Amino acid sequence: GGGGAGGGSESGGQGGGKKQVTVGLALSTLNNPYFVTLRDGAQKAADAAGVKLIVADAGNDLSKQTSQIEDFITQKVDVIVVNPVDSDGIVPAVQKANDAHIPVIAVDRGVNGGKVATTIASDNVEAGKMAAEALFKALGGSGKVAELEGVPGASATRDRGKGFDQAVQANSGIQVVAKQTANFDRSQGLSVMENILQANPDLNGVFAENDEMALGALQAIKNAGKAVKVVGIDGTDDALKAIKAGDMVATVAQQPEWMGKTAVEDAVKLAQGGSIDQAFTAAPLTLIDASNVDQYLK
Amino acid sequence: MSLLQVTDVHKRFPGVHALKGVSFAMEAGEIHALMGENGAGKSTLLRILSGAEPPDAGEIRLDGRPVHFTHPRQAHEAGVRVIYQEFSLIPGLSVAENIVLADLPRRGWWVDGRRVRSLARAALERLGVDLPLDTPAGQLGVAQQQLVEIAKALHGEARLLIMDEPTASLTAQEIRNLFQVVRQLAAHGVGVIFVSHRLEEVMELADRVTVLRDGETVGTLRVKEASPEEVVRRMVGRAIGEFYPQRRARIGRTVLRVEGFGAPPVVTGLTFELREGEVLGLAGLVGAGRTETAEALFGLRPHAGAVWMRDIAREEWRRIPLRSPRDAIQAGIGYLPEDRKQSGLVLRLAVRDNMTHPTLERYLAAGFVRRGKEAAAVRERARALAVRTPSIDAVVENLSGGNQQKVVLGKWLEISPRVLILDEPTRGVDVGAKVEIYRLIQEMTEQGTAVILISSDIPELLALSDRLLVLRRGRLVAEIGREEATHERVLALCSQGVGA
Amino acid sequence: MKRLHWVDYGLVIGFLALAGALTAASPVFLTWSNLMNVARQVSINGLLAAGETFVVLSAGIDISVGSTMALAGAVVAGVGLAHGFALGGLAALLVGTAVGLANGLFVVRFRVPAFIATLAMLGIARGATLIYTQGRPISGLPESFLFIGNGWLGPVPFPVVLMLATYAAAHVTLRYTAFGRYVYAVGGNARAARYAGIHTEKVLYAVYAIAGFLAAVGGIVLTSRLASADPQAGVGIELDAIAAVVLGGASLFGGEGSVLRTLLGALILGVLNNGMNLLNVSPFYQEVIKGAVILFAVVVGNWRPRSQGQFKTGG
Amino acid sequence: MKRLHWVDYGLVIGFLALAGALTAASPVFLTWSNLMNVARQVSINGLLAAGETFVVLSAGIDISVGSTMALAGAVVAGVGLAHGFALGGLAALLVGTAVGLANGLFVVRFRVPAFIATLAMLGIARGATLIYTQGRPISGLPESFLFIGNGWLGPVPFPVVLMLATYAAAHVTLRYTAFGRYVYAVGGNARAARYAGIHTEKVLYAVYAIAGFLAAVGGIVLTSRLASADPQAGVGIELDAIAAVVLGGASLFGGEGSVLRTLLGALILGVLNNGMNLLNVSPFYQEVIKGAVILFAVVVGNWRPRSQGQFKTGG
Ligand SMILES: Nc1ncnc2c1ncn2[C@@H]1O[C@H](COP(=O)(O)OP(=O)(O)OP(=O)(O)O)[C@@H](O)[C@H]1O
Ligand SMILES: Nc1ncnc2c1ncn2[C@@H]1O[C@H](COP(=O)(O)OP(=O)(O)OP(=O)(O)O)[C@@H](O)[C@H]1O
Ligand SMILES: [Mg+2]
Ligand SMILES: [Mg+2]
Repeated sequence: GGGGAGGGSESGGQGGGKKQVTVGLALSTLNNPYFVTLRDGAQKAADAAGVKLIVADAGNDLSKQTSQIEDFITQKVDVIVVNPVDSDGIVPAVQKANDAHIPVIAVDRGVNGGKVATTIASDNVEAGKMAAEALFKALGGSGKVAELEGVPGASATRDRGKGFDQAVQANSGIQVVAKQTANFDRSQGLSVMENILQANPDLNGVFAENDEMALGALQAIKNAGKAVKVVGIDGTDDALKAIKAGDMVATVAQQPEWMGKTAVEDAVKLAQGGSIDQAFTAAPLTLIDASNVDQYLK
Repeated sequence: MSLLQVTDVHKRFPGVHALKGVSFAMEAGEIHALMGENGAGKSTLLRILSGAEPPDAGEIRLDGRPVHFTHPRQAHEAGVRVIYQEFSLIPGLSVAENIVLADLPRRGWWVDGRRVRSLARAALERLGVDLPLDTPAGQLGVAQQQLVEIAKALHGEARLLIMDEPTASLTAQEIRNLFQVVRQLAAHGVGVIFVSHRLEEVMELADRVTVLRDGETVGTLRVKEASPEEVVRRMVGRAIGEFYPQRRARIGRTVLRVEGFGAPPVVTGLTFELREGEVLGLAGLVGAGRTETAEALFGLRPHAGAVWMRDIAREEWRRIPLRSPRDAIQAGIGYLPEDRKQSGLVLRLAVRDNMTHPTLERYLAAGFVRRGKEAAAVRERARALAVRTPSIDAVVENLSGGNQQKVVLGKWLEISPRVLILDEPTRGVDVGAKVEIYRLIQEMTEQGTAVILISSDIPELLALSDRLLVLRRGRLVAEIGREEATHERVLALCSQGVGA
Repeated sequence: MKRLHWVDYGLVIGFLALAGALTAASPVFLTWSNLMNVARQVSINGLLAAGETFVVLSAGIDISVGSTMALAGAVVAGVGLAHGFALGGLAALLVGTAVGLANGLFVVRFRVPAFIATLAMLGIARGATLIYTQGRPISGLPESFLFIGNGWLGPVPFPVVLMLATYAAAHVTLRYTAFGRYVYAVGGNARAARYAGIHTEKVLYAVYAIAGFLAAVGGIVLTSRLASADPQAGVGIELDAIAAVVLGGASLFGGEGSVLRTLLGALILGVLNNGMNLLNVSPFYQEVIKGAVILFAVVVGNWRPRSQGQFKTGG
Repeated sequence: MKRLHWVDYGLVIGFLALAGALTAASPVFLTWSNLMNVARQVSINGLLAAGETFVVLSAGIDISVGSTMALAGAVVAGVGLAHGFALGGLAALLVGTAVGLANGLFVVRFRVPAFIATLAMLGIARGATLIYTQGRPISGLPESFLFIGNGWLGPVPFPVVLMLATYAAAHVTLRYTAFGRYVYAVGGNARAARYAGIHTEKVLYAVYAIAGFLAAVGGIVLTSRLASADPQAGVGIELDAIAAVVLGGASLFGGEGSVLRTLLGALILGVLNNGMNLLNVSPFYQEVIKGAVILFAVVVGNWRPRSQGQFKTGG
């Protein structure tokens, strides 16, 4: 379907010069320190380049994110950076931006349709696999393991869970005794872990699909006086501290700050009439454990 | 063949055996009164006849055929029309819609708004009243709401018209109109069941009267052959001596002075005094502003002018603030509102809670309510007032209307008021209880309480009041002493210049 | 319904004040394209809120509408891909209506408080959605289906047309049909409604069924709009739907309110979200400002001559 | 309050049936350590639900408790780290109470429907939390502070003791103080309460303040339990708190219910979550089963001799 009324010509970006460049950043959520960090990276890059950054928080609601992108289009931002709530569901919104000739950059998660100038993303499946393998290694290749899942049906839940499953299949000594959701939430991570420990007092390891749940699980394990090994994903400050303290085995850092920064830098390039040759930039995944945690701790 | 034949109907509620084998019969075209004390089971019986509640046992025949109504709809379709004692209007629907709700005229899917209004207007005209058809029923005053309830029952073709205390909040004129309509219906073969606590109404209107006592039928009398005393004796199981008590309170010093008082914009410019042990009657038609005056005196609505009370301890006049009912209560003023269900009671709470709401602080020890002490006081009060309830922890909602009224009265007696305002205190109260209430008023005034009595029952007002103030359209039009006050005079003063 | 007069008036003032402020603050706000944008964004919550209005008027509450929407959205995609979208749409509407009827069953037949019955249903429908979709979005929907959520009828987006038609129908139903009057009656005084011969149970079944049906319509629109069915769609949206209803002046105690004012409530919420984005308010401040503006709008809307409704408290 | 008898009875049966089933299904369920585990998990929602009971009894509703909890939890951590945890705790309690009073202000003074007033507050308090924490958890809390959430008093976790003490106090307040009785009066019939000389406004202020205060206590416990203040804590928990209240048989129409039954409601919800985890039920099925079990418990709990409360619908 065609766009609304109003031709976009009068505000078309005639190169750089005096015109203020505006970048719209549509984040899936700010409920999570990971995305707050991503935003901070984006903000730094925007400040450095002297462009205006508009941030929208969708609260993990796809239709809200779609609306926010529509609002960006209405405002005629120069570039939209989207961190989709869902890679499939965001396609129509991206197509609307395409129709309005506003370039789109995907960050952290890809977009499965429409035209995207570039994608800067980390591979969640790979992250899940890396974290799981770090756990299995720490367990010596065998033991009883619980998986703490994120919000059921969310894309990070699916992808990280898929990576975990792949790692489990490759490790015959690992027995998954519990698979429960704690909705990416620390307090639920705590409660659910407490319950899992009741049912499985001989548990050896926990794979948490994010660091928040891992930290909650850690608290439960500590309270129960158990020695259960925990891994998480994201590389948040609290997780790094826990690794440093020897409580947590490892986390997989996806470097949200770098992604935010790179995305905005690319956006500025596009807005100034430049182009980006690389269609996909994989954000480096780093396994952080006791051996290298000092490098990342601020 | 009788129009209605009720045989051995039983009904139990948890803790209450409300009907213990009620039987009676009535003919088409007959006006049949049901009488009985508060809680005798009249409303329960009528709810069973109207399909609102199933009987536990017994048989009901309409036109000779046994009927088993499981929903009021079926009774309605069989031509049964009911005026319930409980508030049965939909506050958000218009007057017209309320009147025709049971069979909304339709054209296909649509409600036929024009016919709704014309049918409703017809029903109201039959009753000789004029009400705004499009106003939501919730916005009307109690009296007007009652008229709507009646109009609701008059709409459509009735075989059997059941009226549970329809006159309780009506004026004399409205009652006259209603009776006329009822007689016309009866003349056209409609059977009418009429419940009222006003004996003179029953004697005037009914052909026969069936008396209920404690859930049992005591008997059926022909009104022409029965004397009022006989009916009352059957009802309460004994003769009631003097109906109205002899006024013999000693009237003392002035306790309350009201100057330039008003409840703007309805009432203005009231100046009067009230003395210890005195009963001051407020007469007026519906809408004259008596309730508003009372509410303003009780701090429920903003007032104009000043209210002074004599400070007992220091023998001096003190101007009392009336920002809220609390202020009024603190000054020793109590108020029994005219609408007990909406203003007088928290229906879902127990007798105990309702009775001690204004006085709870009295039962506190170290901040906690001493429930034992509270219970003892409430039990005592309930006994003194002869409240018929399974226990003081019974929910007020389940008490019969008259007993609810006694609970409200008990609440105000608890504060030992210096001034007690009674707004229609005997509305819906049985003869026995009425006498009780009169006796209570008598006792209170003997102890020096001053009473302001609002009543639309003029004989009652005349018999009880030492002095009468007549209000008309929010103004004081006359003050008359006990001796000069006659029914005709009061009525004339009330209605002078007020268009019918 | 004279008494509602002031509510009407006040809310309209609140709305106009808000729109005026946004027009002054943002040059794009008052453009046709942005207004249609807002209207389209409002349409889904608008559909849910229309159904919720019936339930609230009947003195009930339905907090399962978000889950029902997600379930119906998944069904239209799943069945649609397998058997065509005509059948898919039909199946989704049936499922939504069935969920609503189940709510009605528990409320009416088993006397479960509406809040609890629909809370349970919120979980059940969400779980059913996850099971049906295996927790994955269903995408790859054909272009033809996308018209419902993204198409235009002349200058107006199709979902907006759908929403407006729904409101027109709901308004007419509530005001001019016997059923509509019965909804007010049951909500205003259930006992009196029964005494007047109204089959209150049927009315209650119907209002929950309507809420479920409209949630399903919302789900179809949403799936089409996103070109995929998201199993996590509509989490928490019940609060928005109820907010629109109550903001529109309906009483949670039943019997009072109007569906047109619900639309106004939904529009206020939508305009507020749109305005925040247009003005680039920092996300952390958005919630604060939104809350403050809602309070302000209601307080302004509540202003009325003294001595009316003085005993109204609570929710 | 005799009439509530059957509700009591039924709910206890529902609860025992649930517990019995879990005992049969899982060998660990009926162990002291698991029971204490459940009790501790229930404690936070339990605290919120206790406050919510006051509001619901007064015929109001407070959906801001989750945000208030998060705000207070952030305040105790932030102020605590800067000025010590005694001051931190005090500040958190003050903030919670202030939020409650603000709710009361809007409900009473400006006659904003409770749902809307507290919905706005839900946003405002959440925004304030995000602003205060900059969207990041506040961690690094000292061991001494962690006792509140994780310590034990003999064989019982400290949060459980706190919760039980709160319920005891709430019960005594509601049953044995004038204020408590006024709450029922205001909720049952605000008009009649006013006519009886009760300062209904003060009562309403107080109930919202209590809800805010107890939400703050919950926030302190939560922060201590997690050893960090999460700005996103308690999103959506208001539904759980209200669910506990209504599951406990309180009417959303006010004036009816008891805080002890709220505790039972909260326990049912907690046991249900625990049981799901113990039995390792697939997350997709959990919601379905939870919903079904809640319905079942209420239907069982609702069973009573015929002819009582037949006009109760909605709510
Ligand atoms: N739903 C109920 N639950 C419990 N008890 C009830 C219920 N309805 C009525 N009762 C009891 O049944 C008895 C009969 O009540 P009913 O209302 O029929 O009396 P009544 O004769 O109409 O009295 P009144 O003249 O005061 O209206 C009373 O004791 C009353 O408390
Ligand atoms: N909520 C209301 N809204 C509008 N008008 C009202 C309302 N309540 C009462 N009125 C009107 O105020 C007037 C006074 O009411 P009311 O009938 O109580 O008068 P009154 O003088 O107390 O007479 P009585 O005591 O005989 O009923 C009436 O005209 C009534 O219709
Ligand atoms: Mg009666
Ligand atoms: Mg009056």
